[in-house]
Amino acid sequence: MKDNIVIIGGGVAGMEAARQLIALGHKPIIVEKSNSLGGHVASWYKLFPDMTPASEIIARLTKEISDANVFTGTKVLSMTKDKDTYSLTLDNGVTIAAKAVLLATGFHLFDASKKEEYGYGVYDKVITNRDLEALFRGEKDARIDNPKAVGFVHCVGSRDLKAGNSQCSKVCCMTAVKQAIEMKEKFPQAEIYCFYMDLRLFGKKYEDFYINAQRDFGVHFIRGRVSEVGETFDGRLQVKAEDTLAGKPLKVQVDTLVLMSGMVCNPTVSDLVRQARLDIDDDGFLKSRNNIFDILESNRPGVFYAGACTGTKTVPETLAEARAAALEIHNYLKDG
Amino acid sequence: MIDRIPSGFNPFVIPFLVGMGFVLLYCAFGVVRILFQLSREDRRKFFISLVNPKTALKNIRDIFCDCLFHVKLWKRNPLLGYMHSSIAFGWFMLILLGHIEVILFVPTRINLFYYPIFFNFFVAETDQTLRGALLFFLMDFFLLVVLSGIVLAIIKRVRSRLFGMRRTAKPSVINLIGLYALWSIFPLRLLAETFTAHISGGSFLTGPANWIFRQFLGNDLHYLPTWWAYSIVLGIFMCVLPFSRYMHIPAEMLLIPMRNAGLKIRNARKGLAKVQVYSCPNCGVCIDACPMSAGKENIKDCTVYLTRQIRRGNEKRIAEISDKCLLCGKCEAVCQVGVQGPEIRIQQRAIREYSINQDYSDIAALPVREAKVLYFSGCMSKLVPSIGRSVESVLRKAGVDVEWMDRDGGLCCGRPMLTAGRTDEAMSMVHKNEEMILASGADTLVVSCPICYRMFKESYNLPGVRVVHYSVYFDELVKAGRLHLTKSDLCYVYHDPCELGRGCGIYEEPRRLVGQAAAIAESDKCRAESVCCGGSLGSLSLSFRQREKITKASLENLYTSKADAIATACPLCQATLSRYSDRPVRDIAEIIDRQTN
Amino acid sequence: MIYEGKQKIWSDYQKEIPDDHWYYVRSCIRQNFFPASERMFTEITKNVLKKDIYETPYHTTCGGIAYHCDTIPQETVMTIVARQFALMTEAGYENYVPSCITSFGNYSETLETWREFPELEARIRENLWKSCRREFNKPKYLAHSSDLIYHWRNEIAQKGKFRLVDKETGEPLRIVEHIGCHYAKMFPHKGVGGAEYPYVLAGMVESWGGQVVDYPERRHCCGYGFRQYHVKANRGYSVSNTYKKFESMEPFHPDAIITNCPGCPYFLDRWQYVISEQTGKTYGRNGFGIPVFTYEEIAGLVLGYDPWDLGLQLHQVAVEPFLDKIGIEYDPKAKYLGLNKEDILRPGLPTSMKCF
Amino acid sequence: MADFGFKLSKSSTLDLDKVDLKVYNLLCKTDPDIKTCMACGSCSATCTAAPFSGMSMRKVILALQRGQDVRPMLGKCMLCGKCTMVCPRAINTRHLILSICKCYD
Repeated sequence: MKDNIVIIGGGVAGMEAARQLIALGHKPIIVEKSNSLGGHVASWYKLFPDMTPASEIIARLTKEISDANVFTGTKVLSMTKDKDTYSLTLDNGVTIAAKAVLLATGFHLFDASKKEEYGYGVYDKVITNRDLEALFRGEKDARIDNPKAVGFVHCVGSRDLKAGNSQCSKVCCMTAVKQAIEMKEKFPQAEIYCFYMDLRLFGKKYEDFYINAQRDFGVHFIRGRVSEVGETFDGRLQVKAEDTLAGKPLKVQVDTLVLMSGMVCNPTVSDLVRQARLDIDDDGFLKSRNNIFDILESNRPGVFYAGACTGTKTVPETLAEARAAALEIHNYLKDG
Repeated sequence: MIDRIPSGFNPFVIPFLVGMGFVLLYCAFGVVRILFQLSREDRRKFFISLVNPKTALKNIRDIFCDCLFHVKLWKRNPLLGYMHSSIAFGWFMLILLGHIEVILFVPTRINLFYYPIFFNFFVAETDQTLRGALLFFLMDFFLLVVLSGIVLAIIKRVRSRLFGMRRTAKPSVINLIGLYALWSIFPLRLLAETFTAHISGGSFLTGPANWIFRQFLGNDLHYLPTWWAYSIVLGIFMCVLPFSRYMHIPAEMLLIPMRNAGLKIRNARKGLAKVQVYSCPNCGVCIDACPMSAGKENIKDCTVYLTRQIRRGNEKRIAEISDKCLLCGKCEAVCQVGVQGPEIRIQQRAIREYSINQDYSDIAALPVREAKVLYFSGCMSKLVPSIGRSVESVLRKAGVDVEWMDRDGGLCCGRPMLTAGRTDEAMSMVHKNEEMILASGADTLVVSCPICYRMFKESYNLPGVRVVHYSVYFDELVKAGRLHLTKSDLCYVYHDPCELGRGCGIYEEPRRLVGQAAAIAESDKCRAESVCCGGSLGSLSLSFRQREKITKASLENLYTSKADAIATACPLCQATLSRYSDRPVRDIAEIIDRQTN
Repeated sequence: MIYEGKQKIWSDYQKEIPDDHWYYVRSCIRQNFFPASERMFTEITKNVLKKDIYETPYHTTCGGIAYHCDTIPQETVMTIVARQFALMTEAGYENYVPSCITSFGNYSETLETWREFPELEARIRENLWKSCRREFNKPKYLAHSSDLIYHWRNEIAQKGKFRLVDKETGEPLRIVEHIGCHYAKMFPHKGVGGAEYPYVLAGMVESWGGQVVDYPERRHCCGYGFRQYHVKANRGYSVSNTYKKFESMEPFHPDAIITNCPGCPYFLDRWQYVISEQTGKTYGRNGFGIPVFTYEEIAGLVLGYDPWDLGLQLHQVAVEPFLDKIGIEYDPKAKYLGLNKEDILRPGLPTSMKCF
Repeated sequence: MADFGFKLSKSSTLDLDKVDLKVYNLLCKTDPDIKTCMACGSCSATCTAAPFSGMSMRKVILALQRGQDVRPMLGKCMLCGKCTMVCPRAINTRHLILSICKCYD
């Protein structure tokens, strides 16, 4: 009998790891707390840099892991070590003895309403990057009605000690530029303003998006963090920031304000982490044994990590980690 | 030989007379207008030069050499030279001989100036004389010469590559009318003279042809229509001439004396510039020469199109063409008639009005240490710091007491502003720099940037100060034995910077220097024919992407030399070429500095 | 505006306010600016609500103005604060309520500083002992007097004779609430409703029938800014900030402004006159200004006190249109009569702003 | 107007809803690469005129994008072209300067 491998988390990391493990001859078990697979990526419309529909990625992964044993809508209640296996109890009553456990528990999108000054949940026209993706996916959103001006606030809940997250979420600058372009395509009459602290556009083709946004879509980039948002008499939003390049306070009225919520650690894994005695890093994410060589390994033998559970990652980075983690697990079981 | 028609008139001459009258009036009016557009001094200068025997003689010689014999074109392309001179000189001879015939045989008709043109219609040959036969022979001979030119022109029109031309200017409709009229003049003349050859006499062409035609066209009914046709195409040609490129025929005759009088372009649309515009024969030699035409781009921005658009008054295109040019000067170098494309463009730029006008007069003069020799490196050299450092090092090695006046920054020389057409602003900078240079008490100003060098030579007034490019100065130091060069085993090809070569005529000294410090090779196109690097500040509107193609074409030319490295003497050329070059690009100063101790 | 969203934030910023036994300290400047306000506070709390509010004439300034004008160091301020606490302790009280917002901020800042740096507290105790041989306990509860009125807002509404509604249309009046900067901007959790969407005054307005106006510059300072006003060279900056606020609230056409700080009502009121003199612009209807009240004045009006007994004739901006709208009766002839019913003279009238 | 010895000062806030972008929009047509400036400041650092006037092309472009008057900023530009040479976004700043100099009425 093959050894059991449990993958906790059915986002793209968990799915891709399962796909690779199946290819290596294993039969992994995926435990996903929500009712469908795909995680955050499933709620996105298109992915940079090639504007690939996220649904395509999810569909392909779903098809290719049909051999895996998948529990959706299921939480892991406990995870304890028993000699060289881990005993996992699920909330549907199932108990699994696993030789290897892969944590692909991902991240949480920062709760934008914590940044009270931006008024998410208070002003009708303040939305988040995720809300905007839902709109792009075709969902109706009464908050967005043919806007004449749209603001994007970068670094919401990222690089912000006051919000409890000092790390850069890495993908939001690029997501903002991508969404700014998509927004301009959807509403060509709208003026688009991006409020940024630094533009961190490091990846393949990202700079091209930046230039296109400037040159072809006329997106205005304003180097300054938004300080406060207020509602005007006619229900628009007045956004205030310092234009740090001009050294002057700046204000502008927009009809939609998109908050680029950052990636924060997933708080729902804290129980598991405690039970399995896993280490947590300073930034709240799971701590790898080593951030260069053993990035996929936890401090406990047989427990592996893949994807954004150890820190902010892009989709391609997550997929690459998942593939690598599958191989690590395969080698671990072969040697063990 | 007697008058065949007592009245000396036939209605068919009317089209010719109308055309001729029109063109003469048009030209006379044009000349008067242009002379009025000249400034008072220029006009004076021009008239004095006309009566000065030396320039008068030169004018005549130039008109013959340039307009009739196309000597320059012969040197460049013998086939094209023959084509043009056969038509021009042949036609000229036909007109001349026609007059001689009238004077000799019907001197009373010399006041009818259609007579020499249609001589064979109006006379009847009564007795054959040797004199008449010789003239008739010459007439047929030159007609044949012209016809051979026309045949070549027709071939060139179809296959320009046979004539070594890759691209020619696209003719406009009016030019096409003129062209077809010109082409048909001479065959029709041949036909007309053939039909009357049994009456008025003919020679080796017209005689036999007449005999052949008479074998199956037994009467004289068709000769009048051919004379009509001949006159009509002449009339058409004359009428379209002022509006076609054939205007260059009369215009060049005004341009030559104006140039010999030493006039300069002061306004892009008046005076000398106007004459140059009309002198452009639309030959299109500048298209192949233009570095911007690399990759078949920007063809419509060459000088031939500038003159055309100026004649049409298409202001938008005139501005575009003027702003785009690199001002490398190559079109001027290859131009057969001497159209100063770059200068017309600069003056065109100068017409534009700006609401923000720079003024530097209130800048405090920078202190310059007193020294015998001043060195000015210019703005661009700050981006290629090896140049300034090498120049200073070489001068020190030669024991020259030198002060680098803009080591820590200084004012621009003003040429970029000047070439943008903003003369007043440029001169404001010039005066500031003059003040600083003269205050230093130096007697020599060594300049490393060719852009600055040309500006110092042409626009600065520095009494008692010798302005010298460092390549010339180094060459002198070597000759005087103050610099000792060792030869490296590298082989360099020297890229002539536009402003230094075509701009200031310095070709030899840089080559001599490089030749003493290393092996030297030449590229296909060099010296006056060298290809601009594309980085020129002359162009106002060329984008980076557009310049990339030009630079690569320039490099391709340099690569033909098979040299290991490229030498140049301009910071802008170096920065531009090294952007895409597959081999090192070095400034001469750096090469010399390496090869001296 | 999503009201539930605001409510959620308010629920995050609640503070415990004991119902009785408060040690009350007055403001340095309020009695000059709005002389009836503190009087009304004790009147309402003691006489109407029957609460135990203790006062002593021996308390001094808290040092806040001098501190924020950069004229005395923090250690001095803390020692003054310590003396105030000593007076409270001596009087046998544990709940401390200042009337001034800057004082409230000052006390909060001092207590927070001591919490972070206990050695500093020890030194201040020593300073106080050396200077006046007093000892103190830190207050168990610190509240601003507006917190107390907020706490009792519903009782006041029950006892009230008037509501903040238009008597003609029955519509709630549109009220701008302006919170003093030192109330919650330094320590959001010390204020009711936090710093971004403070509820302390909004709660009173809602309880008393009015409607709060939310406008883009609601967070902005009134313009006082201590040094900005006190140094005359900076005074243009002071009035410019007030101008910014009024420009921002203008499209909402508020009926009145309610404030909880000593400086704010003064500057929002007087600078309207200065702005009207300099630009000719007025912000109320028909050439009037927007009347500015302290929360005690509004409470007094709601409870049916005579406007002239509340000292409303000392306002620069005329309050009559506001009174008329609610239907509060007043004797126009009595406006400028003093306590002894003698004429107290009339002020000069502004050029642009209507003031009756 | 009453004299209080102090005056309302002009707001320094850039109000993007009120600024006049006429000049900038005009320049976007003649010099579309103005849109791609990323404010790196290379142009300002290399500027020949900067030591004499504080000229900064970065500030000029930004001021244009914010609808500010740039006329006083260009008075010492020498059109030397160094800014164009160093621009990482290949903006033809030299042409842009000429366009600015000409587009004010």
